[in-house]
Amino acid sequence: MTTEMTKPTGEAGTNGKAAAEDLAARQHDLDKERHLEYYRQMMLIRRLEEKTAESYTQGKIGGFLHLYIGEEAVAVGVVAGTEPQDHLVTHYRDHGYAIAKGSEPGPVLAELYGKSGGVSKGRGGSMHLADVKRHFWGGYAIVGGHIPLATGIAHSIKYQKKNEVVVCVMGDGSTNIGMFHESLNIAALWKLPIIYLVENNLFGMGTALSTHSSLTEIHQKARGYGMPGDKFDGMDILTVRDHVKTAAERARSGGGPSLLEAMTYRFRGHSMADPQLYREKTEIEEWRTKRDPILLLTSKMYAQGIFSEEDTKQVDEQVDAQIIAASKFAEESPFPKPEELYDNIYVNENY
Amino acid sequence: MTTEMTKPTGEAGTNGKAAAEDLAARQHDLDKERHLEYYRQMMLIRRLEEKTAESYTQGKIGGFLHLYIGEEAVAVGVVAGTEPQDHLVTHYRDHGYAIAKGSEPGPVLAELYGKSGGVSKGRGGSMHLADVKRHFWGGYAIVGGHIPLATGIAHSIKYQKKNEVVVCVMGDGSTNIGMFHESLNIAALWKLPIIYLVENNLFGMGTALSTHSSLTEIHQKARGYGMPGDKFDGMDILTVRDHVKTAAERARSGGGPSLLEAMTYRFRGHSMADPQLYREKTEIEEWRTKRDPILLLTSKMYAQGIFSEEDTKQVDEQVDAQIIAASKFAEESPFPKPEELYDNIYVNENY
Amino acid sequence: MPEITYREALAQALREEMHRDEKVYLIGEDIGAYGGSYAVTKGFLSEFGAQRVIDAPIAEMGIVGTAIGAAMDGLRPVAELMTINFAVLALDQIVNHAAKLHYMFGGEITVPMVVRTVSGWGQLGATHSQSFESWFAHIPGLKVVTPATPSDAKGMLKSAIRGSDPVIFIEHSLLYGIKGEVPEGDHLLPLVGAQVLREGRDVTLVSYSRMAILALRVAAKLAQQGIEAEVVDMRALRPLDMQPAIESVMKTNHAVVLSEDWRTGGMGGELAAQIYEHAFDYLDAPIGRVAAEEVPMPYSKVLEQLVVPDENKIIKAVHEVLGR
Amino acid sequence: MPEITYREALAQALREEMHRDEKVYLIGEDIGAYGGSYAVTKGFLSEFGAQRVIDAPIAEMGIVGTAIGAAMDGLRPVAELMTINFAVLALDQIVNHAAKLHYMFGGEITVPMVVRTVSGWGQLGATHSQSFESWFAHIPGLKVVTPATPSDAKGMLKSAIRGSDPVIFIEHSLLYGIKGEVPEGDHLLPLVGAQVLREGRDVTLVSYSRMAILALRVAAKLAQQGIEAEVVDMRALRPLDMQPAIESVMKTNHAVVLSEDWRTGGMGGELAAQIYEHAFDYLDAPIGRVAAEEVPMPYSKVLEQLVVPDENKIIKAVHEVLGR
Ligand SMILES: Cc1ncc(C[n+]2csc(CCOP(=O)(O)OP(=O)(O)O)c2C)c(N)n1
Ligand SMILES: Cc1ncc(C[n+]2csc(CCOP(=O)(O)OP(=O)(O)O)c2C)c(N)n1
Ligand SMILES: [Mg+2]
Ligand SMILES: [Mg+2]
Repeated sequence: MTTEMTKPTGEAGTNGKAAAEDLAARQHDLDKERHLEYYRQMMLIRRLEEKTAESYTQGKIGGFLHLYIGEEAVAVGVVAGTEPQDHLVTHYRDHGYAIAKGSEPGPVLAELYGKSGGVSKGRGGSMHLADVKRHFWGGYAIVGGHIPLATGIAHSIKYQKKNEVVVCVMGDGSTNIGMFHESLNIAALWKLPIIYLVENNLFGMGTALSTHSSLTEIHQKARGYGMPGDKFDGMDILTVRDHVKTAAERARSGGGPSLLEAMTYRFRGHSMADPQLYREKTEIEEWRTKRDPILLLTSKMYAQGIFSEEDTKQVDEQVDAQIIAASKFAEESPFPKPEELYDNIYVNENY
Repeated sequence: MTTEMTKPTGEAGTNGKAAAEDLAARQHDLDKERHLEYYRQMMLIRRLEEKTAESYTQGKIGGFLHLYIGEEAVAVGVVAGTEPQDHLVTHYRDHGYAIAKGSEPGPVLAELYGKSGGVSKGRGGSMHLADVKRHFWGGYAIVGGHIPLATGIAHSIKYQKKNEVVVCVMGDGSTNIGMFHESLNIAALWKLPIIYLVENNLFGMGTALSTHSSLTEIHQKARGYGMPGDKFDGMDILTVRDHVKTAAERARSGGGPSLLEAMTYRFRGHSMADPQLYREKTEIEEWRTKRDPILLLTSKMYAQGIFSEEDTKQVDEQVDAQIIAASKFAEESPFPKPEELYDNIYVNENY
Repeated sequence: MPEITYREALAQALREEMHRDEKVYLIGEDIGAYGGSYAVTKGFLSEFGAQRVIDAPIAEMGIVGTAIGAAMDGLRPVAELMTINFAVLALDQIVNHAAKLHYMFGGEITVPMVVRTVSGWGQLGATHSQSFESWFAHIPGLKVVTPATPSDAKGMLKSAIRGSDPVIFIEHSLLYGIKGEVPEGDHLLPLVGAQVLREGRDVTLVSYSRMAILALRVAAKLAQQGIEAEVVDMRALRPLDMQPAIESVMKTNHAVVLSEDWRTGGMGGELAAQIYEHAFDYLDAPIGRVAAEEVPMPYSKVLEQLVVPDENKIIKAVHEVLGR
Repeated sequence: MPEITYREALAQALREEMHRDEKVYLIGEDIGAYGGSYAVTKGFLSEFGAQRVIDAPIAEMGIVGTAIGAAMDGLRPVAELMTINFAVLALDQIVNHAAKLHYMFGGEITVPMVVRTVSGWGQLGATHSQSFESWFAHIPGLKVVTPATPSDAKGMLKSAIRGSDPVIFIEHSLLYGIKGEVPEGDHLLPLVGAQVLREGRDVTLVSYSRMAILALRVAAKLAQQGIEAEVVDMRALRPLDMQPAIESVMKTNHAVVLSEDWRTGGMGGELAAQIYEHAFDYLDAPIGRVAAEEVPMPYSKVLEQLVVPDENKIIKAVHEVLGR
């Protein structure tokens, strides 16, 4: 299973019909591989989330657990629209982003189990997991708290003249907090290579968009900083990818930051503890049946003949196997040792 | 010397020429009285500031002293454009606002001297002085810190269905801080009766507008909240008054908040300690000679024949006398007593 | 007297005060449509309407700051900060504003506001498991309340709302479910005044909030070992009423202070220092201090359990102090 | 060794480290074009350019937060918060982020950042005269440094910049002008370790930052009265090195702790509690505590003078402790 491919080479061969056919076939293979990879990532995220929900009710996972089910196209699209060396910083609803960025499901699940094999050695948990070597800087659980950090990473990139871009993901509810404002002003002022991507899932916890934000068109908040804003369907992975790509190219070529708004919906409660008093079951059902990002991708792909049900079945099996393996890894991973409690308070003990 | 008059009654009398002339004369008197009052307030502010500068160098005033010289038209225009029952909350550059809102110069100066006759009994000092009975809620020295407070007062007004409006004054440099964002979102969301008035004097301390703000057209920051924004000449008291009035009427009639930007300039350093390394002397001179708000008013009034040099001379003398009296009051006012140190920590000692 | 939970006691206080005075309103994140993240205000939105039960944007400075402003103009806001970890974001408004205004403006401005917030932990990770009561207790102008029992929760919350000073009202997430007898109706308690919850002659356990409840449980166990522990509940951390603790130590000659915050710079140091100072000649041994281990809270349960004070740690500290 | 001011010592440290390592940059309000509100970075903008001396918007969370982010990615920011009163606005970034990341992400993230800030007073009023060192000292994951001398100012700032942990570096506005001998060039001092600044046998004065300097002055006066005071400068408040203070008290049997912050919940309580605990059998009298009066700082000079600790208050406390 490769990660997102580079662009097809695109040279038109000599000129014979065979060469053209060959090219078309190669193109089809590439298309298939790429789109099936999107599918695979989304399925892996979903199945892993289902697994975590199960583990939570079994008491294997503690604290708060925020599921990403329904929003998979955003994470996968963000990663598809950027490069492996690009940076990702997200809020606490972060498992999907770790997976999209290439983290192994085993260590992600182990993190949720509080095991030492977790991506953050069991110290962080669901809301705070990172995989720094993959430039996934982690989930952050203080709403808005990560926005200045992501902005600072972008500042470092510019300072060091690196060819990288940061994507900072947050929810609609997070755009009303002071750190959002301070960060976007700084990013626009210094023309930093960063994309602020808002997952507008219509609620911040139980508070509806129109109850928490004066501008319900979140991307228009960009106007307060002279920054480009862009809104799009967050349920369509290809749309997400393309819009992110455009903003990433702008950022990479010195055009500065953007504020993107991906319209999406979480199919589950805010966290496992959410009684969901604030929305109608029918609303959820409507989204689930008509706007499931995975179904949207497969139906489009089947219709266009890019991949088939056979293909997805194969992927599904692989994913199921991955989840079983991840679960085994997480179960078998040892808990941190008591004597490690004081590890990693400081880097330099005696400085 | 009366405060700002209500509107002229405006009925056209019976119909004779005499009545019309009478009306014109009455109108002229009203105009004269009103505009001379603006002049008086601006002069009083300026002379009082000059007095404080002198007292500061004499060691009678301690700490930080931020002078308002050059910006008088904004404070006087804000008060002229609103009603006595309307509320005012400002940043630390606040002496001018206290005076415009009707505070006596004596207690204002006494506050700066740390005397018990000060408007805040000598506890607050230059940066924190209030005159609550005049609905001047004070100067606040944490940049941006007063913006949520002012918003809360507006919330209280709406909650209690009162017919009042709040003006919250801040500098250009204060619009980049998180509290600005949180407050403006809340005010727009709840349609609160408040005007956010930015004194854009082109610098936050020594940092130029374009170095601190991504949008140098500060009033356009309103766009991030779907709020009306408005920019105008802050050196022209009549312009300030009219623009504030429009926004106040909107706020009073349920139209919600506005963000106003008054273009102005401080003729002195940020505080008395400022070496002013960051701007050219010629720039200051240019403003002083061409854009002095007091000169702008008098030259216009003289040209239109609304009041004469004779009139201003009279006012000047009154103002000088007021400053002398204020100084005497401040000098003679006693220092707080040591045994009062613990007064006013709590309202209810044993609750 | 009816037995109700700490949660119900708080809800009762809020409900009664809202019925009593129209100027009382609630503001916070998810207190309305969601029902409150700890369900304290469940049902309030439909009972009192959106004007008085305000679901705020996630904007801690805005929530507290607008509450201060409204209080200045005569309303009586009860602002809820979902957890004390987020209160950190509102500290400028609380410390540089709410705590200062009455004094700084010569008594002309008053801030009759209550900020309700919650300490606690439970695999919530480093950003969500903190205790900052010593920070608030450090600030003149604030009143800081840390009720341990349902009765105190109700009685002190009602007084906090009726009083005219800014009150930081710190609840504990692990206490919401505990039950106790709570007087119905106008049950008003002073916001200052420590209390002896259990008498004993051998050692004094000085504590507040959840640790006071833990102290009671420990005292029962110690009694089985023949150790009679006196339990002092501080109840409020500013103003501090040290008298009961000092008098108790004068009798028992031994003390252990208990808190859930980090040891260095935490509440325990202050409590111990004052006891040492005023019961200097009565102490037979150094005061024991039980507090959290000084690490950012690890998520993993096995590590978290090592960090938080528990019954065994308290018992161990008592044994040490008593030289057993 | 050249005698330079505390201000010059800081400037030297910054300048040398910036020349040594391109990854070091400064960010803060008015540190460039204005020259620094306390003139520490005067001339830096023209020497190093706007890329490395960044005049930031007034956005304390943004300043600290972007510095943390840049540090995560390998830069070595020195962020200046104009005064510690404004640091309150950045506490979420400092406490919920900088202090947590290394631990919380299992050691994968490091935050090599210094936050320079300033305590002090001088008729600045209630919002501008505060001391919050005990707040920072309470937080695991931070290093908290409070240099009293020009030599420490330089040596500890250089170490803070070279180290890879988040350091809260608290200067004092009334110390910028004091002079002392400071080694030129690579003068690096550890960020932990209290020191005896003056030896004496009668009483131990335990302090840090400006109060350590005041303690030295007081000790000279006490000597004239025949009282030999030993002065311990804590130098850093996290990690705390209590050993020198404890050993000193074991010798002198008397102690007074001095700090400029409010008494309740301040640094003095912690220092005292630890001395009591570890020198319990050596103390002949309760430890004296000199701290600020517990009021929001009044502007009026006559009241302000009553609030802040001064030489007379210290002398009085020493007399009390010694029973004279
Ligand atoms: C500063 C802060 N305030 C409050 C919270 C509690 N909280 C956690 S998530 C959340 C809602 C966030 O909503 P949104 O940003 O829309 O993200 P979503 O959960 O919908 O993905 C709240 C209020 C927090 N973690 N941090
Ligand atoms: C939160 C905070 N940060 C920094 C300061 C220091 N400071 C005081 S005034 C000021 C500049 C404010 O500029 P602006 O808002 O434009 O107002 P002006 O002084 O120009 O009227 C700064 C940085 C402060 N008082 N509060
Ligand atoms: Mg949301
Ligand atoms: Mg300005």
